Amino acid sequence: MEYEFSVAGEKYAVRVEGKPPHARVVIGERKYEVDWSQVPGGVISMIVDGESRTARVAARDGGLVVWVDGHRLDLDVGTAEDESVGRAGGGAGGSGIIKAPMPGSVVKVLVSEGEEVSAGQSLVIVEAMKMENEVRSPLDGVVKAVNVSAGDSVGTSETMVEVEPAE
Amino acid sequence: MEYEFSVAGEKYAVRVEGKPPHARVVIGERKYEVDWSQVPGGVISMIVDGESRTARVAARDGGLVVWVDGHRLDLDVGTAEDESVGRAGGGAGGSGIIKAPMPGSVVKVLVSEGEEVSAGQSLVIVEAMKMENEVRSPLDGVVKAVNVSAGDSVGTSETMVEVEPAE
Amino acid sequence: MKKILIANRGEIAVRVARACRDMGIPVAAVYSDADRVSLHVLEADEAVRIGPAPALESYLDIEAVIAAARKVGADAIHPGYGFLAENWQFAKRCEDEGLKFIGPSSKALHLVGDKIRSRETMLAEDVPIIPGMLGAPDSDDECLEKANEIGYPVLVKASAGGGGKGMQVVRSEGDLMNAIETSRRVAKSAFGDDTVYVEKLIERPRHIEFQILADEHGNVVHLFERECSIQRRHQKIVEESPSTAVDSDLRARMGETAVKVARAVGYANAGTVEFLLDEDGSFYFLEVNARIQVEHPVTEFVTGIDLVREQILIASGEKLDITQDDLMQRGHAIECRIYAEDPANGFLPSSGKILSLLEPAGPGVRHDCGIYEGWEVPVHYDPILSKLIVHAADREAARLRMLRALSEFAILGIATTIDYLREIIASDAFAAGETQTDFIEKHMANRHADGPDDDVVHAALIAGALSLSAEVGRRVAGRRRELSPWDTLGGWSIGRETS
Amino acid sequence: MKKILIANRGEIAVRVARACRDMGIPVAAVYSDADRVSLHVLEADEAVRIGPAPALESYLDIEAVIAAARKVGADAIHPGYGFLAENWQFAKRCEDEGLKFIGPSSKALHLVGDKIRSRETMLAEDVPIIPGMLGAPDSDDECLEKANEIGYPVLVKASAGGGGKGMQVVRSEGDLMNAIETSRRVAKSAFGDDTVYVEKLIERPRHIEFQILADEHGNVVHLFERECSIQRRHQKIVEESPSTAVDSDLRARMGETAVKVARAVGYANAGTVEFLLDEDGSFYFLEVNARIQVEHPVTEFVTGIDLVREQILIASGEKLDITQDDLMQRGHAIECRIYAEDPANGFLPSSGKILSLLEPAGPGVRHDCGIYEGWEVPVHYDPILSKLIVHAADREAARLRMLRALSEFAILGIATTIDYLREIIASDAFAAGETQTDFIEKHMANRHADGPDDDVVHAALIAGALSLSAEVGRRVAGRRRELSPWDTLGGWSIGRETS
Repeated sequence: MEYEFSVAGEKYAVRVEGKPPHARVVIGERKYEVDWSQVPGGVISMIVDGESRTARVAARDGGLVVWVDGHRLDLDVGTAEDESVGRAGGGAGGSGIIKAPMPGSVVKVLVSEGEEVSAGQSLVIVEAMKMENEVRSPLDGVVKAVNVSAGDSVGTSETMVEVEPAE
Repeated sequence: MEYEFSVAGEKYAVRVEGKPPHARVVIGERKYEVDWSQVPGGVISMIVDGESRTARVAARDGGLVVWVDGHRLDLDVGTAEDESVGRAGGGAGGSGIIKAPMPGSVVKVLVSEGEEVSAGQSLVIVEAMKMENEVRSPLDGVVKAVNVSAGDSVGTSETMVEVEPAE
Repeated sequence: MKKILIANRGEIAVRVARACRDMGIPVAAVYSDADRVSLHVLEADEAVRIGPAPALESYLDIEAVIAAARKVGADAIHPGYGFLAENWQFAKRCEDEGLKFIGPSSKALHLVGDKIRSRETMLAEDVPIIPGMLGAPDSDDECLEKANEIGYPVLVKASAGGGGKGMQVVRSEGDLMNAIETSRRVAKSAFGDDTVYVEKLIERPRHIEFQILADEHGNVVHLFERECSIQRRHQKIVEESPSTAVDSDLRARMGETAVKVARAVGYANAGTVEFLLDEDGSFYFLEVNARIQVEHPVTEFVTGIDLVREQILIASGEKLDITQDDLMQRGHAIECRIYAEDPANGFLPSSGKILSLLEPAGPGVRHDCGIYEGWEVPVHYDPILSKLIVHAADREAARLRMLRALSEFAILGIATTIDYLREIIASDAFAAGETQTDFIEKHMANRHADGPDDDVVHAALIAGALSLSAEVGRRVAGRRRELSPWDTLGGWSIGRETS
Repeated sequence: MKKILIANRGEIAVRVARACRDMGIPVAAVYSDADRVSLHVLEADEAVRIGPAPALESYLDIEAVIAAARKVGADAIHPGYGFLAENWQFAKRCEDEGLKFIGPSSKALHLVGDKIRSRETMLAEDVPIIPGMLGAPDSDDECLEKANEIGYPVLVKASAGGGGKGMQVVRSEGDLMNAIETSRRVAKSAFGDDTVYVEKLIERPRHIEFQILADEHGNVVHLFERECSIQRRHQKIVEESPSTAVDSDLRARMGETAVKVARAVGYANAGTVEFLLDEDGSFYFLEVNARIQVEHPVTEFVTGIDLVREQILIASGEKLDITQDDLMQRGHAIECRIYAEDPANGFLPSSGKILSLLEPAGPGVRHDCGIYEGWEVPVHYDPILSKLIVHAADREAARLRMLRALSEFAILGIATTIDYLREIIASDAFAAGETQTDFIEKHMANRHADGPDDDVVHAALIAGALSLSAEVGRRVAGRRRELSPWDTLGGWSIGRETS
């Protein structure tokens, strides 16, 4: 599995291989052997090449916030060029292919086919990382397709809703 | 809704009326006006007739454990006479009507109709109060009916599995 | 005392409740609609709603607080800090109602709350004050005359209120009138009183304050100094005791002066006498903080005295059982105030849900905390979340311990000042004790030149990727988590739902 | 020191790690398969697996620990308490490997580990010892002769080992031979050495111990006493300092004796000299505990000295910078040991998942904790979970604070001794300082005569019913929780999964 993050404007591709509790994580040229375990409370214990790293991870607008050994970093999930949808409040623009921002499960679908929607309007509520998040329309338009319903598990590659741009 | 608990061998019927955050709770002759709120982490904040009571509640074998203002009490859910099923390890005896011990959701059904089961064998896993719990057969026998499947919500009055006693 | 009502919220309400419970005294909390499940309510024995979220309609509503005290049958009220703590009308109202106000008398509060009157009192007692005006000026011209007499730079200050509100620095005569006008306008809207005065500006001073305890029988002791020079927008953010700028001779002289100040205003209960310490070693009385201070724990660590307990004992009419000779400073204590503010965004207040909380702990670490994991920080009040206080044998050991504790401290979900405080404590200037009041502008202006180290960024990326992969794993399994041996508790008995 | 490996687990490993981090020294943890996500691993900078769950194959495996230290490049090992802490062969192995063992030399360890040899040493130094045999007896007859000489009651004790294992009380000559036989059998199976000896039984004594610090340059100080008389099956459960049975004259004499003991055995590092204090005021040397003790925090609170920090400084070869005159006792400290044991079920060890954890906090409260919410307590090790220590101005204030802290302390999911400790601290006997070693049998035999009050039972019933009703509400809604304004963070950008 490969994830794209950006931290303070810098982009990183992070590849995860192997099955828990062992993982090989590749970031650019660097390869890490990681022994890891999830601990209740959103905590991940990692032994990375012998170093003990304890992290807390929570969802935030646009990605994750990670606290690790006394440092707190914002990780944006995905990068500007990869965005097929602009941020809420970014107004119109971008395509109308709405995907889930993170793997999660659909809590509620707020629109139906044929409905007119405007930029910034909530389309779907997705729960991921213990947070419920509204996924909003990046543009004004009409809902062309709704491919998910409440209770569905979604990955980041699936199109949840398609919005046909107005004009 | 009415619940039956026993604490240190003494039985109590507890009736809850009203909608959150207000409840009227009746225990025997006593009526309490309760302003209550669930707090993340299994914590319940109650203002009972003006007194602030903060409780932590967790599931345990046979019921709940409740910590309230520095005291820890075991609450058995239901009482001996009400048991339609004996405890695990209690060996054979009792009827084969298997109900959920608490309101919860079915995580997994481990047996199917026609299967032979023995006393103490796990039949269904139910998640309630953030704990997963095996519900076991009280007796040796054959599974006559399975009325639930994974994902179902169950109350305490529903029969999940029926086991026909051997002999 | 039979029952104490705490007319406050947040960490100080929790801390006062603990002192009461340490003494076996029941505690009643008050709460606004924004605070129904706040920590101070969860920790109290009783709780009374006093109004909607805005402080003016709840925590600042004298009648609502008095009614709550009546309702629960409290015989005393602890006001904490802020809100009604230094409101002499509130203290008077308590006195009239026969409720014990745990603080000084309304008369003493009234006197020390007026900067001009207290300066006059101090001058009469030979307490050194900053050269400037003694009475409320009759006109702006009187201010100008005085400013020219004492020499520039001068400060224009509001007579009422505090926190630096309305304060203006004037470096030459030409700027004075504008500054007075601004100061009056701010003071009027903040305190409803536009009286201002001028005084000499002391450049690069230290802010040194002395904790005092005074009983109702005339006994007064001081519990040495706290240095609180590190301030941002006139709000203290780091405090310590002892001060690196105070030697034993100066300490004795300042302490005696603090005791003299307390006696001069007829002060009883715990209080703080604030001084400015000039680089040349001269010190000037500033004001009396007539309440328990945010930074009181540093004094508690260094002296071993529980100040809130002493407040309650004094208010009960007891005599101090501590003499000045009993008191000594042991080791060094530092406090950092943890605010819900975003240093990356102009220190704007931050609100929202605490998604994750890891509190620092261990020997020599005290965390006076007003929050918990899962709680939503409301927008309506002061953004202080908690205070982290450490104690060790000497300043450098305390400094390193504070760094350790800050590095153990995680709050996710809202912005906080934790990382900013770490930079302050880690700085060479702080390590060297160079803590003049211009510390922040001088040493923290060019922060964040370096980002975090590569290995930290990589660790965070690994954690982020693994947690997303675990999320996928859970979804695939269709269950929230793995079944562990402990979860399989064995067969349950069956409850009965009778309705 | 450049890096310290901690050869331990649980609360003491966490506490030692904090001391190292307070000094800026990186810390490596070791863990067995049962401890992969234990708190001491999460808190360390590095972590090395040293074997499967059983202690003999992991924490007691000298070669595995040495190999781990080599692997991470540690230059010192802190052994904590228990496991290898007083194993002189382990200390020797460290010395041979050029690793600094943070504790006394293997030679001193060897000497103090042998009760008979250390008694001989103390006699030569005029340290008072309990009347009894000096050397290992040649025969049972020699024991009989000695017992008749010192007079009954006598104790038969194992020469090796500790914790009261093999100890037998003999009240008349006729019972002696049977007791010797039993004692030998237990000692043989517990320690592999069946040497026993007899000594005078002191009835209803106090267990008083003195903390000492000795550097490698011949400087020795004592840090006053701890009283640890409240024991269950020879395991301390409540400790305090100062002792209610020790006045300043006795304190000075016992302290001097403790220093003499340390010098006599060539002791360096932190250690404890244990005494029995008779009701008549005479005291007898018992043994030296050559490690940091479980109960060291009470001394830290009272003296202001960080003992683990001192251990590390001493092991680094530094001279003590404390003299006896610098040391004083301030206030009173009490410790309660929190065990995973079920008081309602014969104190059987309890294991399982910590479903809920609320840690006590606030002024004067320290919680040295080895657990966290969600962690599973393994069955393989000592059942100590954490230690709760309080400090206040005097004993009664400390006692009430301990009661407050215990009442704030919630652990759900496993049985603990919290409620049992509350009863001890709340008892009249404890309040009166009547803490002889027979405290538990005398005052805690008839516990649980009263159940909890009705209002507490009703509060628990209300909470139980409401939580079940909320569970139903959640199921009906088909969602785990309500959507709050904070959850609706706004539109997300879209991540890309490239594989």
